[in-house]
Amino acid sequence: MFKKILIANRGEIAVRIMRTCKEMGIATVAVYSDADQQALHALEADEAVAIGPSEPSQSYLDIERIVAAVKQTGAEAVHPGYGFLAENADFAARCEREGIVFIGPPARVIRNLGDKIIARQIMQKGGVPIIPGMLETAQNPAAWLVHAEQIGFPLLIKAAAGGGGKGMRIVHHPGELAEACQAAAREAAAAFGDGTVYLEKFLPKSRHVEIQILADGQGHTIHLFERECSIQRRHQKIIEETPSPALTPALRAAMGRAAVAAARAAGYVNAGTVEFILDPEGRFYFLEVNTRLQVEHPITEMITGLDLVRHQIEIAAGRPLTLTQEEVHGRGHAIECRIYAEDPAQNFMPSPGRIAFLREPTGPGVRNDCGVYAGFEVPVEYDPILSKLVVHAETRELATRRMIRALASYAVLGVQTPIDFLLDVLASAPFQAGETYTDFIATHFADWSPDRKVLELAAIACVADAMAPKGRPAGRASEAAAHPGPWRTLNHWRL
Amino acid sequence: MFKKILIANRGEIAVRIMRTCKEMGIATVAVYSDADQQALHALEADEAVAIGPSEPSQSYLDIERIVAAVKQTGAEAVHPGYGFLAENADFAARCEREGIVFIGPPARVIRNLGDKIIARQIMQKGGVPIIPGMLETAQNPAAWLVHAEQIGFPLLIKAAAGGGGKGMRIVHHPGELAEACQAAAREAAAAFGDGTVYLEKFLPKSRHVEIQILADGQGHTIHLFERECSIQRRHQKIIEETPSPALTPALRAAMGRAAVAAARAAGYVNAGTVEFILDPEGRFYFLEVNTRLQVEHPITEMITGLDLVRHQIEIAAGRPLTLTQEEVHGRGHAIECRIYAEDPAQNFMPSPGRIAFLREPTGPGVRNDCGVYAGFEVPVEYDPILSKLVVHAETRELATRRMIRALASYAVLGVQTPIDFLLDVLASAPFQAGETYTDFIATHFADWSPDRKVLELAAIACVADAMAPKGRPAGRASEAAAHPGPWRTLNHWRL
Amino acid sequence: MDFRLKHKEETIALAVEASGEGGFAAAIGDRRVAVSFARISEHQMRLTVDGRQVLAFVAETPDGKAVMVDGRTFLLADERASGARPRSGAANGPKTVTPPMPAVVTQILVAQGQAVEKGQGLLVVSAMKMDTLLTAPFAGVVTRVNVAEGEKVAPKQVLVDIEPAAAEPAAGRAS
Amino acid sequence: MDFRLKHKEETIALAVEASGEGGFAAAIGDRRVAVSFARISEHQMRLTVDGRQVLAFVAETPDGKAVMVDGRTFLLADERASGARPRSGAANGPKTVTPPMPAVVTQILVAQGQAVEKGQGLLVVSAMKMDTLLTAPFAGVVTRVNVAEGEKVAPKQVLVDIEPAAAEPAAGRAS
Repeated sequence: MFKKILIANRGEIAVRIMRTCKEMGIATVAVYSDADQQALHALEADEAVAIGPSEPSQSYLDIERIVAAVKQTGAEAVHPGYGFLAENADFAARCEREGIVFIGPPARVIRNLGDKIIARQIMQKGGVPIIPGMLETAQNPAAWLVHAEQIGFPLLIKAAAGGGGKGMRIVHHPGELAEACQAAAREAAAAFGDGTVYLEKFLPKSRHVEIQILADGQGHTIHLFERECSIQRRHQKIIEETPSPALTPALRAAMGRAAVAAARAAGYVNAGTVEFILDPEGRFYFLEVNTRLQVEHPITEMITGLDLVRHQIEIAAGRPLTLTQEEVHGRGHAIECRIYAEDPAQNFMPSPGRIAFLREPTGPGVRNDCGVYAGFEVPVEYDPILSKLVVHAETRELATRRMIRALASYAVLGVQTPIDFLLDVLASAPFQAGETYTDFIATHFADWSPDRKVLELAAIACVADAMAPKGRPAGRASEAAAHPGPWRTLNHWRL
Repeated sequence: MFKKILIANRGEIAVRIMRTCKEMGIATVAVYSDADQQALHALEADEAVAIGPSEPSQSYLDIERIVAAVKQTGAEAVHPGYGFLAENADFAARCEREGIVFIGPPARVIRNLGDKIIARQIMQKGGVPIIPGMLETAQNPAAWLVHAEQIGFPLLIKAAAGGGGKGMRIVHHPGELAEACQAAAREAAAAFGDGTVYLEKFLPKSRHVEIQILADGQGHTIHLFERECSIQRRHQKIIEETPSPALTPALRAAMGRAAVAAARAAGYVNAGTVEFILDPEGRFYFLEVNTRLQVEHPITEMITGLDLVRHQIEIAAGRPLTLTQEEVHGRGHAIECRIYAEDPAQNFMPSPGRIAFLREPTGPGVRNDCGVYAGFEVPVEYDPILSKLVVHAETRELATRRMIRALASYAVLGVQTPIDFLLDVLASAPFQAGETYTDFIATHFADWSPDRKVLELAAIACVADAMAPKGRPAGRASEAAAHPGPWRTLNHWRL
Repeated sequence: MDFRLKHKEETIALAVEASGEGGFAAAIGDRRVAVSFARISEHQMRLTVDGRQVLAFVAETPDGKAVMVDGRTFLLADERASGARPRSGAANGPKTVTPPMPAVVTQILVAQGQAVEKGQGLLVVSAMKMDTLLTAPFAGVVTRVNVAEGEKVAPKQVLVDIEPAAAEPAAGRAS
Repeated sequence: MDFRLKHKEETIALAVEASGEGGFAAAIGDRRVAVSFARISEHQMRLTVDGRQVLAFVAETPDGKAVMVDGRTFLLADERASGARPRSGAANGPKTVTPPMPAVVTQILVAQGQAVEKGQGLLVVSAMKMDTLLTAPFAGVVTRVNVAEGEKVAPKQVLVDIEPAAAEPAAGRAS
């Protein structure tokens, strides 16, 4: 097993990875930018290496600096987390060349799956259902139109190198097609340095359901059930759960088999996620493979009782995966809410700033993967995720209630968070009915504004705070020193 | 279902019960003594009622005051937690007469099982193996000697009303018997108002293994596997785990059946624990029934995924237990460490005082049921338990490592705790080999003293703390006010 | 004692009368409540309001006092305190080019002396991986660009000065 | 700068030389270490000691500064500070009747004027459900019982005064 791992990431995911490393007896190296000198991940590591300015391209995205930090500290492996270099095939390839173990799939696999057109080709060959659409790009408006008419409208233009909605357009009419293709290609070229786009059928009332897989280097691949991630704002997930309210045992088994087939078709090794679009008729289509640890992996850990990061590290160290598909059982229901620094009342606008006070939820079945602390200045340069609040309970209803209790006890003061928004979503009839489609927020919460029913209570608290002296409660009156006299223990009680 | 429950307890267990109540939509009433005006349980409730002076007999043990608080607040049920009135048959009977639902077994069952001699009679009739020994008391030295010689030496004198080691004596030779019986009877009379004692075979190299049971009012009884609680100081458990390293599947099933038989024999309703002594040959003997929620119930919750408090409340509300024995599965391994305010270097002497700083462990598979907070003055009048740190992982080895990580990140400053002691126990060869017998601490840790290897590091930290200015890090330089200009969101990225 | 607390565009007026140590009666609109309170820690207050017990978490922030009750957080500022800052200038319509949140300037699209239309993009700022285009609040001429690419900027800071075109009703420069 | 820190019966001497802001070199016995440090919060310090990063948690308590490193907590007191209190009087042998921890007096077993043997039980105190018998440190006569049943008492507080018997070597009263 590795003696030392460098975590090429920051925030909650770096902290979470370090915890497993500590439990495995593996020393941890953090890297940090100027903005992150006092970031939690930099504090929690055994060693911390400064890698440059706050600008991501000059620090967390700078392959040279990461590789230098690995060499300087003698780390044997790199865990990339999610985001930053996690799905960067060049970085994985560079690690391979440098003799550094990259904790993730081989560079070749990342590269293939990172190109959505190649990924679609692989999946089609592997017998995995793909969204009806193109398997190559096209060169001229006439060719686009031919493809479009085969697919039918509405359709979606997507960037081959894409992600996060860039280079994406919904097209309803043939007349819009040519201009939309050109605009999408320009946007994709600007964002990814690659303007290749293609067309897919647009599936309006659908769910985002993904399957977690684990594959070792010896050809053994299993899945760990699904995660339903349909509730998104700005194409970014905000609530995830497992099991999906939409899956029957038969559909779960079918999607699990498809995900394993997808992983095999791609030659996948390590933990990965096969994303599917599920339509209301229960048909599912391959969307993409996320070739890394997923943000929402904790809900899978809660229902399976497995530590995915440990399995990632063990697979990367060349160990065989000894778990069989039959040994993996999902139990109960888990929900994750992402606690971002953002203002849900202002279109989820980012809200960086100093955390003035933090009180994390606790209790049975509650886990909060947190990357910040009171006093920390949340930087403007990075992803706004502060923590991931995860609950586990016996049923979906109980998990929902548990999440509501946990959210209601979570205080993050100093930056805006979606906690009150999430409380309203969890308490809403469509959520509780499991009507979680990708248009959920647009459909049910487009006009959301903060609940004001406790505003007066807050005003009263504000007045009370102004009236109550701030001094600490005095210590006990008793004297401090302990001069043990002659004594002996007489008895004791048991609970 | 109940609309309001009064929790007749304090500290971590009251807080833990309230959490489940909140998740069930049940309003909570706390009671608190003068010493507990700012105790966490009093803060966390929807209502809090003062019930008298700090002295337990005038507050938490005062049946009149508790009943008055129930009536004053209109609570429909009382959850007694553990300790205090939890196993007080008079209190349960009083609730029954007052039309208050007591969340626990019927008064009659508590009374029968509270008398160890009657409990032994019930179990023998019910076919549950009991420790060889007496089924009644004796009146004169000659009669004691006859019984003692039938049982054989060494033997144990126990108080019928007993608990916590009071009125208990180990007798190795016939010559010691008469005087020991008299002394034990005097002690028992002083402690419990009942001097009845009896003799049992003493089983020196044994384990304490208990089985959690759940029984509804309709005659359906199941067990939720075992907890191994052999590691004790002053007859009080300090580390518990499940599964027991000593149990084979066959033995687990046999003990589970015996526990269910014990519950049925006693007419048990609600959650309870059947305690057994397990000898090195794998023979087990009934010890007693704890007719309440056990301190260490969280480890059972971790491996079964069930909320025991919710099941208690539902059973008390008259709902049938819908879980079947076949549906209950244990998964992984859970360990609990009790974090007491006490000094393990001074024979676990109590250490009340003000919590100057508290940092709780977090992370995957970590749960800390905590009853205190930074700034709270831990009262001298009550049980020293501050929190129960519980971990869950895939195997015993992984759970042990997780517990070590969690303990090492747990800071409780201002009172002494056994955290460093627990770290050494968890890391020890006998613990890791599962050699957890009731004499564990006496055998392996009698001469324990705190590890000094990081003392110099602590001294360096002390110097650094003295040198570093205490002022808060300055807030960001940026201006505070937000004058939204004209803007619109351009794009977004997805993780 | 009267308190006037600003919450966004609204003012909450409380007429407060102390009733012994740790208690007060408050009138809010036509509602009257009896409150008792105790400080638990620097940031935590225990309130009993008409019999219901409530925990409130409070911290000073640059935007006012942040108060959390039941998972809902509000920013409240003493209206009379110096610099009680309106959270939004929306009432008068935004007239300055300033970022909505702390951000980094990633692109400047105009130069000094350039004429701009109302709504024309002036510069792009980025915060937490979200890009925001700042546009001209009215037609006019850019008299000065106050920032450079890569610079960190904050709300209220005027990034671009624009001299309004003659037809613009607003007097003076946008600053 | 020299520090002398008491930990129980022991003194840890550190010769400390500041090396710029946030760093120092320290000699402890024959060990020399290079330290850099930063305060993270009132109670949390980040240290780098010979390359290894360590988090330390620190709080003032009535018994000295409590410092936690790697799950191990130590009470350290500046030896030169006024009232640097020995944690134990064990060196001289306990000569006073005082509880080992904050406690409540639950039983008084002797009365003023009563002669007591060395080791004889004087009173019982209770803390956190554990009873402790306090015994006479030497033979003598009880000259005064300073507490009543139900009273809260603390370490150092003398609960019973005893006039030693003539044979006792210790001079004066036990107080």
